Amino acid sequence: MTLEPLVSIESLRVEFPSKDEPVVAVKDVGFEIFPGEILGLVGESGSGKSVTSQALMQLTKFSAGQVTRGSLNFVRRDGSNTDLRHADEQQMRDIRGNEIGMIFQEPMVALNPSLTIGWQLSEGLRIHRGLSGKSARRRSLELLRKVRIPEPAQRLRQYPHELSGGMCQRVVIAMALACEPRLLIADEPTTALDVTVQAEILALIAMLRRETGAAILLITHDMAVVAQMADRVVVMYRGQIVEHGSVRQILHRPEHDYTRTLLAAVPRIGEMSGYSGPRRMRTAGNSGKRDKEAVSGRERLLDVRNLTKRFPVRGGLLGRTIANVHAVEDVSFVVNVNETLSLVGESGSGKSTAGNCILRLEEPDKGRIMFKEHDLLSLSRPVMRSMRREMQVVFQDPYGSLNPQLRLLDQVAEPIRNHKLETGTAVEDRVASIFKKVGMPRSFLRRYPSELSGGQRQRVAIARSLILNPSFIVADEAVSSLDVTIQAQVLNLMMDLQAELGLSYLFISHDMAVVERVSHRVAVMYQGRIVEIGSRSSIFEDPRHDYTKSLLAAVPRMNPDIRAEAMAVTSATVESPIRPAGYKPDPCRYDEVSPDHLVLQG
Amino acid sequence: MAYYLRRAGNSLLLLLLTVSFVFIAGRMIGDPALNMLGPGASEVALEKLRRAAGLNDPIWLQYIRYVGNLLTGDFGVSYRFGYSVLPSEDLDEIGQPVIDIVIERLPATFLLAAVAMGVAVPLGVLMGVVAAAHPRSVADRIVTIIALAGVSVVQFWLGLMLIVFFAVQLGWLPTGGYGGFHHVILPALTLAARPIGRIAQITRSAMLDEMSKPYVVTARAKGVREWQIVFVHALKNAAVPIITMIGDELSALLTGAILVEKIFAWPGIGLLIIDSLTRSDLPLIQASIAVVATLVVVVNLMVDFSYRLVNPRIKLGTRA
Amino acid sequence: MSSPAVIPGDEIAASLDTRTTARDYLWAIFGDRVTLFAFAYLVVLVAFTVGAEFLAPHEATGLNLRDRLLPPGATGSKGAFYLLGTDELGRDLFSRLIYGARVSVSVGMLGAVVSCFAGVITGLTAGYYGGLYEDVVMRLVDGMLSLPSMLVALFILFVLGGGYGNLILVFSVLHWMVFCRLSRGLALDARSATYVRAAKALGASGPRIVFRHILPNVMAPIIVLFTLEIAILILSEASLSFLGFGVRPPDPSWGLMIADGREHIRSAWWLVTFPGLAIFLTALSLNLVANWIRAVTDPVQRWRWLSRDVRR
Amino acid sequence: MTKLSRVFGFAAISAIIAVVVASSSLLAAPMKGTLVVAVNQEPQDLAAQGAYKEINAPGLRNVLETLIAVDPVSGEFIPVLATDWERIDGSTLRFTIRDGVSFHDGTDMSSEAVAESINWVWSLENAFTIQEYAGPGEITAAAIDDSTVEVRSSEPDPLLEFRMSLNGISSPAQLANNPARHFDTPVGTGPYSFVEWKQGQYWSATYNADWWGLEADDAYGTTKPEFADLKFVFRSEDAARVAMVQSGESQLAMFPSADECARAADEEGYSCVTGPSTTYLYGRLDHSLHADERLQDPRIREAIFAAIDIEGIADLYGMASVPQGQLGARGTIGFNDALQPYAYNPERAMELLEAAKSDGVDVDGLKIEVVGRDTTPRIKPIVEAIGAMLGLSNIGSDIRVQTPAEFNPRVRITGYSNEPGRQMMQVHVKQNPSGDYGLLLLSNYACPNIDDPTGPSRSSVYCDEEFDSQLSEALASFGDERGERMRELVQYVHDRHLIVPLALLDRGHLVEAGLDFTFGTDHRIQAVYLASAE
Repeated sequence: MTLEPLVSIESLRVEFPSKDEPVVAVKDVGFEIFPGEILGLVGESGSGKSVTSQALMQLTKFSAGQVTRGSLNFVRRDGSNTDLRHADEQQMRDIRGNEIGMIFQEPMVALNPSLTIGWQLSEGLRIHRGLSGKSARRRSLELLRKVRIPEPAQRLRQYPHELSGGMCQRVVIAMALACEPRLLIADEPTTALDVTVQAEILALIAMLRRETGAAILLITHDMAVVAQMADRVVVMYRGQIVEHGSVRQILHRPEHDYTRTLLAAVPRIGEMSGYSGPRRMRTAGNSGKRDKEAVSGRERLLDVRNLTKRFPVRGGLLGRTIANVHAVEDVSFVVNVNETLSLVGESGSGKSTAGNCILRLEEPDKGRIMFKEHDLLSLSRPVMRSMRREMQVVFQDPYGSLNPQLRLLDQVAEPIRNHKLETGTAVEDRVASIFKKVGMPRSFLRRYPSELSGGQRQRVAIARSLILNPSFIVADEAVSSLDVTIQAQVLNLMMDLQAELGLSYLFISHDMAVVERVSHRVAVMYQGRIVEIGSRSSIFEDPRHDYTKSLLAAVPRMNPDIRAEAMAVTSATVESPIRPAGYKPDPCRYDEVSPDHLVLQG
Repeated sequence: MAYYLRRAGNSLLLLLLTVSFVFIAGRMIGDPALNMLGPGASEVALEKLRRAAGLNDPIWLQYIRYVGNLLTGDFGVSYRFGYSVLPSEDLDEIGQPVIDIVIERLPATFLLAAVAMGVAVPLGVLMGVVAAAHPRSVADRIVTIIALAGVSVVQFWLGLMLIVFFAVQLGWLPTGGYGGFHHVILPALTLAARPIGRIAQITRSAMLDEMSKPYVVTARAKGVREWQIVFVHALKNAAVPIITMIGDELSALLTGAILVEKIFAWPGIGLLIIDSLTRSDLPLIQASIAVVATLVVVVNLMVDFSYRLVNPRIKLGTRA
Repeated sequence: MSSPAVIPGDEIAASLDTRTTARDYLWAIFGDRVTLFAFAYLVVLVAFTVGAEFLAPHEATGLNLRDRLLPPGATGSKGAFYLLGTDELGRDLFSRLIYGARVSVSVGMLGAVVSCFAGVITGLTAGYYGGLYEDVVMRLVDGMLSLPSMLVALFILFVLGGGYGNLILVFSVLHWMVFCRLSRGLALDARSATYVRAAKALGASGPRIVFRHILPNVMAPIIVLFTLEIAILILSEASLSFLGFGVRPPDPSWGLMIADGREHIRSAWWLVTFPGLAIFLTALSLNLVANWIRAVTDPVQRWRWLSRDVRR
Repeated sequence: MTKLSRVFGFAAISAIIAVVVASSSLLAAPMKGTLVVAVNQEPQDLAAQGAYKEINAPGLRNVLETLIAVDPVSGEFIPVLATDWERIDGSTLRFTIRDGVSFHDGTDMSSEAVAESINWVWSLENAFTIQEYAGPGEITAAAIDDSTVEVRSSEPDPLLEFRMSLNGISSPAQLANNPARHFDTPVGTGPYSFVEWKQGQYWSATYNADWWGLEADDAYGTTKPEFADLKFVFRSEDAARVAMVQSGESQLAMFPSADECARAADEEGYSCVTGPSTTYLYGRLDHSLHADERLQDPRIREAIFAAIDIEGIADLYGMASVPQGQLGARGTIGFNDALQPYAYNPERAMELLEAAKSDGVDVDGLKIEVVGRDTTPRIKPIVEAIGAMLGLSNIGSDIRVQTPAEFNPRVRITGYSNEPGRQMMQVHVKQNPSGDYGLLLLSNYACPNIDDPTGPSRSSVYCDEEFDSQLSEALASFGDERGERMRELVQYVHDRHLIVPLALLDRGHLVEAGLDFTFGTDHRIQAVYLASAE
């Protein structure tokens, strides 16, 4: 390109003070952004990609970060070239929101909850354009239309909590665009959103780039998003740039080892056709070799029938139930021995509630759960507690699921103590052996959770769930918050354990690509119901329900030839699962399109 | 609306329980007539007061009568002149209705509370905001120390010191009593020390909380000036805990001004309570406590109501 | 103490999450002069309270009418040295302050301990188990919290009579709700925390979850509240004793000493000034310590407090 | 401060600090503005019966007047609303009513009105607190003619004149029309008429231009009140009253502490005037009634008395003198000059205890409960000091300061019987304005009749038939015989170590410079006794 770069960053170094020595979050980072391009800044957590973008806005200083070296040259609208590292606050205020706009990861919290949408939208206009009253309102409306928000006039009077997440993100985008900035920084703009909403927002951003001509710095951890959006890509790892180039070059001919590892670890949807069972993930130096594979049995382990769970919404003078959230509605499925059934769906679809009900962490309202020979719902609490030896759970949040105040040994040993299975040194030996199984050194037994990384924590959580030799594990978004390379390792661990120990998993996830990789069978949930259930291949290769289809279509592909612009920009309205108190839903009826492949009627 | 009805219902129940507790406990402290008239009183005088006040009836009958009267807004009459009642045997005809006595004292207490809060709220909020806007700065340190000093000081001690210094040594202000504006300054300052401290503390921590939220970064990214972020964006969101604290402190002022009113001879409800306690004037004690409890309930309702004004997210009546 | 907004939270998490050792806390105390002073004051106070018999230069009771109302630093008739002067019965004020600390501090401590125990147990169980039990407890708590507490305290003491034991009783009855409300909220948060759900799924019993899993994780705010409550109770004790409804002579308490000394407020200023200062410094120190505990246990703020190279 | 108090004798005193130069004294003195008096307590009521009380009386006598009064300087009875009076017999007094006096409500003060007012106040039916000064008989009054009222006691009553100096005369028209207001709106005949009572703050009165004293040549006081208005401001904090005078907010402050009174000597703007009062501080040791039997042992009682340093107590109280082994002051009818104060002698106390111990009395187990009521001024240091003094003589003690609710029931008969084996020493402050030992002996030493619930007081703990019969004779006697009998009884109770008199209290007032204040042993504050210093 012969164009002058809009931004050129040179040998940037950012430090944060900490307990002992300052932490260097970013070192020796340099790249350029050209007008009108989308530059993808990719990296896993801790790679320094967000800090880099914040340094550009001088926002790091508010969190004690210091730019200790380098320059951040930015070509302003009037053509002058400013080093943003040395710009004073006055200049920065003039640039922020005016010449550089910013979009954030979590739209719900990025908006001020106590100010109306209209007020927040027009604030930038008031500051930078001196608009007020009618003209600001007119411009706000215009912006909302531009980001394709339905009923924009009404939105102006609303507060953020009255809008859905996708809608909020559109507002944030509108805000960032208000003063027609020359650079838009989008920091993980879709990470907190459901996959269908993500597709819409990505399409919107791509379209706006075309309309406004603004350059976009897209920060993300998701290679597929980069593939669909970016023109050029910068890959960061531990505060440094490891590779940069055009999107095709990075995806097809990665040069750096880290980039290769990263790309290898990403599950790609559709690459499982032809396989029947789950398949290990590729990790560095391992292209997915098949060793032991879990072959699902035909013997029933868990049989869930007509499971229903509603949460009452109380109100009125006496706090009566005025409505119900139908979280799980007439759900039935079977999990066989040594099989992985995935429950897949977007947020609010009831998949986690279903998992909790099976473990009786929530008490279901209706239904029957047969586990082996036991009707779980008829068991008394103490008996149920002892049943938990057989069925265990791994939760999503590796930081929250371990008690920060207990040593790992005590945490993992706790089930043994709860069930009074072993005493004395036998306990520690048993914990050590399970630690070995999940690939953790024995020396970690005396550590506290805070001394572990996220992946290590999740291994400990798995170890804890395995200590009682259960036959069934509910994995509730067990890998969702892990970086993709770690995620691959943990998934492999889980699959290995399944093959070795004959475990059955109920794998709850929103990530279609991961689900495709690990499942024998898949159930798609929407609004509390299972809309389609069947073998993995029938769901992924022959989806029948509209929702399943749209879900699959929305998953971003690792293919730079499929551009986000092609997606629909309009937002689908999501139906609320809240029904008035007396509402009687129809029972679920299914069409059997092929053996074991059921699709919800209607 | 339903929420307020439910709250009001709860509050009424609470008030009834409070009054009942005070009534029954008050009957447990021996002979109210003897406490009122002192050990030198003759049996005839005692008996007369007991008869007139209905103290000879069984306690449940007294209680039913008392609650029955309460429903008609009748809190009874003060024992104060009770011993001297004649020709009528009936205290009600001649005694002063206690509710009138209590209500007569309210304006003084309100004035004191209003001035104290009028000083404390703006000052406390401002101090808290300044401290939160520059965390760990010298200003923050000073605010923190002042705030902590305000909550740590013994009110009556501070009052005594202020009297000695401002009223006696300098002679700038009166030592106490009720009258013009200059009378209210010292007691109000004494009372304001604690709310200033507590409001500054809560404002500071609520503001720090808010200033760390992503929407502040959004605002910064929009190019909003820092002081606007502080006062417009963050302060409004920090308002709920601040208002709660203000409500708490206002309640405390209405009930806890006893010491300050005593020291400054401020004829408010606190002074009345301490006087009626030393005189064992049970109907007056009951009415004072009931009125103060009602005030606290009203303050709490006002606080609840103002939540809604400042925070659109709060839907009253929904329970988490 | 501004928190690190959006960024460093996870990006520099690794360095922040290393476990804090006792040495770090000690370092943090010494790094902060004000907090150090507060800690030192409290340590000295506790030492005096425990060892009053050995540390007080004179007796707290007794009588020495010849040495009445001597100013600070005076030497008495028998050559006795009075650091802070004497009171109207000729008793050494400094010694009385030390013995008074025993009463004032122990009333505050015991009141806080009893109400803390009662409140934390009811609050944690109510928050964790929920249901009707929680409803009943929280109704009671809300109701009692909206009572004018100073007034009710006065009234109960009016009925029961003042004194050491009754004062502690009244404090416990009127302050347990504060702990209950806090710990119920904490338990409510913790109940939905993943580690608690995990513990439950692993077959831990209710009491085990409440006291082994939840309690250690919510100790910090409870300790902070406990510290603040001691300060509040010491101040309340002073107020109630001043009004004549609190501690009774011959127990020397600081509030009582101010009440007694106020008659001599101009001629013997030390009688009112020193007990007032003692209460003030004690409450201030407790508040400072509570502030500090809050700061170092707050995951957002702690790293700054424990940081060794950020000069304060 | 003790030095100060000793300067003054029993007779009422005036003290002056004159700083003001009376440059305008030649002109007719114009009325000054408001006299603000800081009083220590809010009155319980302002009824006519309350005019006897110290807490009501300091101001109430400006509005309500009595038939006769005690002259603050001479201590003699002087005419007020009665111009003359004579004793008809042991139980009858006849008063000549001043002519042309009208109440503040405009009604005439007729003899009927006076009689009605007296009957109202002293009615047994009404049972007002003034009954604590009632004599042996029931007091009634009747109008004999337009100018004469006869007051009669149903039993011979040597102190009837004294009783008639206690009760205020108020308008009977008010009693008829609006009895409820009688208690908070006094309608009298005095130099000031009542204006308002702001509860919790003050009560006030304004100059009565129609006051009879402006013309009468036998009127009391300066006869020409200098202030246009009076305002009695309630300030229970001692320091606050002092501060009011210091800051000029008030011209007069009642009862400063001994400290403040002493400091006033160095102040320019005000001074402290002190004088004796009829108030005394004493300790009553449990005796016959339900008391621990060790306390019947005369050695133990004497030991306890010997252990108490009375001089030290008086000194500690401040503005007080040491009583001469008896409750009254010199000049009281029945005062026994031969008595000596109980001597402070710890050695003797310990000897007595040893002696008792060798007779098998459990001396070491003694635990004297020294109790005061927390409403009594300065009670805490007194009680603590007594406890400490007993300790120095190896007598076990327990000190308590109790609320009236706790204390009052314990000092009545029911209290004794509820606490068998009690070893209490009650510490009280009381006054005896009658100038006669009769009331003192009756209320403090007469055996209370447990079965009879009537009668003025039952807080005595002493039962001695011999003493009781002699007392009843003494009470009915007149003149020198009365004095002689009383003196014997005073000696009798002194020897039995029943009550230890601890202090005779002086009272003081802070007065603005330039004011001359005359007051008597009752320490009432009447505007007519306040004048600009010449």
